[in-house]
Amino acid sequence: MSNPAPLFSAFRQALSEAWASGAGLLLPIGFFSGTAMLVPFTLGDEAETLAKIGPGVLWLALALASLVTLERVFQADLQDGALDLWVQEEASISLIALTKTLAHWLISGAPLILMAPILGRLLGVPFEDMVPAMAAYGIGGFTFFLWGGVAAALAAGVARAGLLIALIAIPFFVPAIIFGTLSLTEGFDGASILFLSAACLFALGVAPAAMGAALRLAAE
Amino acid sequence: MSNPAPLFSAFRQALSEAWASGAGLLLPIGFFSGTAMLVPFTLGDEAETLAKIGPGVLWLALALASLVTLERVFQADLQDGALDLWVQEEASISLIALTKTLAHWLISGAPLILMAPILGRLLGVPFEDMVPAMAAYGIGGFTFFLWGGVAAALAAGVARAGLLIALIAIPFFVPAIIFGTLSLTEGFDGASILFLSAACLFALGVAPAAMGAALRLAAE
Amino acid sequence: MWSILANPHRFMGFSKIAIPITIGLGLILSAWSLYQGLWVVPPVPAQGGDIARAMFIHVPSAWLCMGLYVGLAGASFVWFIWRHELADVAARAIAPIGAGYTALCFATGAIWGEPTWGKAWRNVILYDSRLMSVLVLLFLFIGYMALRAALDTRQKAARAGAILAMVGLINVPIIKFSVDLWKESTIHQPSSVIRFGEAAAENVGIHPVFLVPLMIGFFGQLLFVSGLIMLLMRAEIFGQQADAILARRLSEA
Amino acid sequence: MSDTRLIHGQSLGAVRGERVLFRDVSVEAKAGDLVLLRGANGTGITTLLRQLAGLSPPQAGEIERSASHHWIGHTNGLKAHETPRTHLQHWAKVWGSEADIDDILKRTSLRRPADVPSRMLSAGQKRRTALGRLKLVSRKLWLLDEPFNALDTDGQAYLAEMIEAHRADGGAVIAALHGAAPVKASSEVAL
Amino acid sequence: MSDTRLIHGQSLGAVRGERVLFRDVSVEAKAGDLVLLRGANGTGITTLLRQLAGLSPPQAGEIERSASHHWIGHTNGLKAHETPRTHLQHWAKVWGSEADIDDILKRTSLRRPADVPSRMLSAGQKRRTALGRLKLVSRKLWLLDEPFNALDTDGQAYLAEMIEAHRADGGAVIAALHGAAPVKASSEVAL
Ligand code: HEM
Ligand SMILES: Nc1ncnc2c1ncn2[C@@H]1O[C@H](COP(=O)(O)OP(=O)(O)OP(=O)(O)O)[C@@H](O)[C@H]1O
Ligand SMILES: Nc1ncnc2c1ncn2[C@@H]1O[C@H](COP(=O)(O)OP(=O)(O)OP(=O)(O)O)[C@@H](O)[C@H]1O
Ligand SMILES: [Mg+2]
Ligand SMILES: [Mg+2]
Repeated sequence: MSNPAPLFSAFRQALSEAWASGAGLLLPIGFFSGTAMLVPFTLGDEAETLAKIGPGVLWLALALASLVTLERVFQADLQDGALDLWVQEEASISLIALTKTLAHWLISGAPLILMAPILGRLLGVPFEDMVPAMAAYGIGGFTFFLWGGVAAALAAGVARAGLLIALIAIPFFVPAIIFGTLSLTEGFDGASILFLSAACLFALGVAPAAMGAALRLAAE
Repeated sequence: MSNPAPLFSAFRQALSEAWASGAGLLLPIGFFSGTAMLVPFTLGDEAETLAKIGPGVLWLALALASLVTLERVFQADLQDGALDLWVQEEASISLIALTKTLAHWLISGAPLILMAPILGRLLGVPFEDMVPAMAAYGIGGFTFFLWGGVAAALAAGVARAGLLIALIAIPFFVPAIIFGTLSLTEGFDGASILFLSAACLFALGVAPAAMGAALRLAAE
Repeated sequence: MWSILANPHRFMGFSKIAIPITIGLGLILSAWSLYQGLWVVPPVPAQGGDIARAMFIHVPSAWLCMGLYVGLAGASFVWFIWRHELADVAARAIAPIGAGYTALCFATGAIWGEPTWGKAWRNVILYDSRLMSVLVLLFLFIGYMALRAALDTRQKAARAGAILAMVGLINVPIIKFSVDLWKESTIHQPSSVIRFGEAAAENVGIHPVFLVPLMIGFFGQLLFVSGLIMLLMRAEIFGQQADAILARRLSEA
Repeated sequence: MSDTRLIHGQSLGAVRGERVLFRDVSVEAKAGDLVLLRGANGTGITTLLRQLAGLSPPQAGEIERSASHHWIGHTNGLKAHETPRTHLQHWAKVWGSEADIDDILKRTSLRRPADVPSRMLSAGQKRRTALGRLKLVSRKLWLLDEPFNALDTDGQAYLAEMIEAHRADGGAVIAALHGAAPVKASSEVAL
Repeated sequence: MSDTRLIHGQSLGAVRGERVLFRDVSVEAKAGDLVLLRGANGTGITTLLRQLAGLSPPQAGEIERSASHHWIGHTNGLKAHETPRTHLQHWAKVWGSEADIDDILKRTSLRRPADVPSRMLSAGQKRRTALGRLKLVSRKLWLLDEPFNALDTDGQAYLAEMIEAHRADGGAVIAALHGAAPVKASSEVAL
């Protein structure tokens, strides 16, 4: 890519799209209140159980955020014809897709990570345990968004395929979830954070090309 | 309502819409696999914890299914102009909305309830505990769909307001979740199942009118 | 380059003869191996006694489900690059069979594991990369089929499916090497038949009493599966005749 | 005269954002009328038509309706999974119509794509499906927003015919239209 | 002659479902040309235009391109949150255009709704915004799918002028169009 202007513009456009759709502010609040209100009711009231599931709930929230956000993004692109315009650009559609994914992760994923310590506190997870975990949430969450983007792009042509997306994406989430969960207990000392980073790098290598191919297909 | 034909047609249309969008088959499979795969990973390995959260996980799945399904239904109705047509019908839009909600609950909610025993088995909940629980899931799940429909109708006019919907609906979910969870331990003997039914009846009384008003507003 | 649309007869002619042979021979070999495994060979106390006989289903199905996924990804690659229609037909036929074998591998492993490890699969799956990656394989197969079913045209279904199948290939080496690379991450036993490098030197192989029926059983299942794939491919090709006629009308012009 | 007046909108007005789109606009349709709504893009024609249909309340003025109406808007009202056939069957049931769907599909030249889901239909085929609704039950008043858009030459001629037949039958049409009209209006309302 | 040929599609064909939409269709545009694609609804005009744009691969035949193009389809390519101004600014940045956005908004009569999000715009205003893209950077070939739809009388005249100016400038236009054309074509391709 000799000319980065299209990528910057795609980034800006995706940022304001995410913001305008309310994902930016509402996503964290929604999950925050949802989790804080529903989880204790459904799971019983023992502090111990809550503390145990707290970190896991956040992984689920991140996984969900990635699916919910990106599905809508690519489907809207298809319906309003913006995808047609992007596909005809010289700039590779793979890089555009990667850029958009990054923007949506920033708006919908990153705030969740920033709220992790507060949520943890609410569920009774010690503050000290949450702060180092944020790195893991960051890397893992971005990995989710990359795979979620592939699934959403694959399903973009299908009428309202929310659950197809989940079905496709979840298997790809698994390594990040495993290493992410392990790294929470291990901290920065263990090997899991390395494996988590490797999973993220792998996704970074493969997902953009797959998203690009899938979006081209959807535009057809 | 002297003439039930519009309601039957609305029901049939909503059924085939839900089916065509893959919600019928994929929703249960998606949640099934999602829950079966992700929950044990994120929540630790002790059988006891799993058994404890199993029933709660199903409540969450039902709540989520109601939000995901109905949001899309009403937003699509707005975008493709079908809402304009319904609003101009003599048949009350409230009843139409109720009928559509029922159809979508049948396609997306009911299969989840039917799968409850299997899911429970997977998470280590004894089979005997799950079967009587299905009645509670049925009543509670329909209540979720009613409130989820209100939130979705309210947010239909707003561009992609997935999380706004969650934010509006979740508070209304709480009573059903509380009584539902309680009734799981109490069985049919306790008062909770009665309170749960009361919550459902209340929703049945209030939600259709609210949906109707919200949809009229969205069509404007 | 020959494509199925240009020359469907070659595959049809070959498969017509090959299907009864592979399926018949495969069934005979599998049956013999199962008979040996379930009734003739001695029980292995270290592996749970009689329950270890599950090996004669578990191990062939484990190898086959990985092999079938590689086949799926390979066929997808061939179709994606060269648009060789036969490859897509093959990919489509492989998916349900692969899903079946993966489920079989997981189910037999789970049944075997409960008494042998003293733990149910759901209690160890979090930390067990082997169990996990096999489960992922199952969902990849299912996701592949669901994706294809959801798309309108066969061409689109083929392309979308191929992208998914190729991306998912990464899971196969994870399955294979999970026991050797991350030993602490699984309680599954390490490879004892197909081994590489350090792993090969470390642990003892499997006794010929078991190995011979096992390998023959695997071979039988392999034959059976290839026959089954060809059978499904034939059915698919018959269904596609209409498409082929259309395409020919288009290119004749 | 006044007993054949099917709709009468008096001194209607609309505000969008901080802008008055139009005010003091009156529209009236009697049996046999074809009223064309005319104006530049964005002057509020669609807004006015939606007020007449009862879709949005007028921010000023009043509307008297004395007949039922058919509505065809910018969007066609087709669900993505519906085919022309299932769409027409659905509304036939809702409206208790006994109309012969196959005949309607034939007349609107939709026999070939009759069973193709609407998300794969061409723009003109979607519009034709929506026009098919007009034939399901007879209603005195038709409210049409740029109905000729996306139709091919034959389609436009056919719609013009339909409109003429409807007027001859004692019906009335209020239509938004840009450019040259393929039908002769009895009156025009300019915004 | 052949050095001014901007695009050449030879013996193109398309299949949808079990139906051959068209086959052996050839389209060619040289500098100064206006090629109109004509045919009944659903004959595949949009499909052909998408093949020419490289959006979908032709199922038969070949396409040679020797110029860059602008695309305006049935959908306008506007995101719901974009206003006419931000939409044009966005594509100006992508294409490295120095064009004066305010001037384009003025010429397309979009000054008033320049800052209204597209989901609230009227049909014609959305189409005008999309037409504005043609003015951002100069590209030899324009591919337009029913571009006159939804435009008011002034808008149609303005677009016809734009097309003439572009042709005079050595550009070429391939457009799908139903009914009477407000522009004079140099050639027509019937499907
Ligand atoms: C759900 C649980 C299980 C799963 C998903 C599973 C999966 C697999 C897979 C994928 C292979 C092929 C590995 C390769 O070729 O390297 C395999 C091989 C094998 N498994 Fe399992 N397994 C499970 C449980 C068990 C249990 C409980 C035992 C016995 C204690 C067992 C014994 C074996 C043996 C002996 C092999 C052959 C090893 C070799 O490759 O030489 N498995 N299993
Ligand atoms: N929130 C808002 N702020 C400012 N203007 C708005 C707002 N919402 C809508 N508008 C304006 O209201 C008008 C809506 O007009 P309407 O859709 O009725 O146009 P129309 O006359 O049908 O035009 P067309 O011929 O293009 O279809 C547009 O000019 C639009 O820009
Ligand atoms: N899966 C399918 N099965 C059968 N027919 C299909 C399928 N998908 C698309 N079609 C048909 O392909 C055609 C697509 O045509 P296209 O959109 O190119 O039409 P068009 O010539 O642009 O028409 P219009 O003038 O109405 O815009 C339509 O006739 C549609 O019914
Ligand atoms: Mg309008
Ligand atoms: Mg078209």
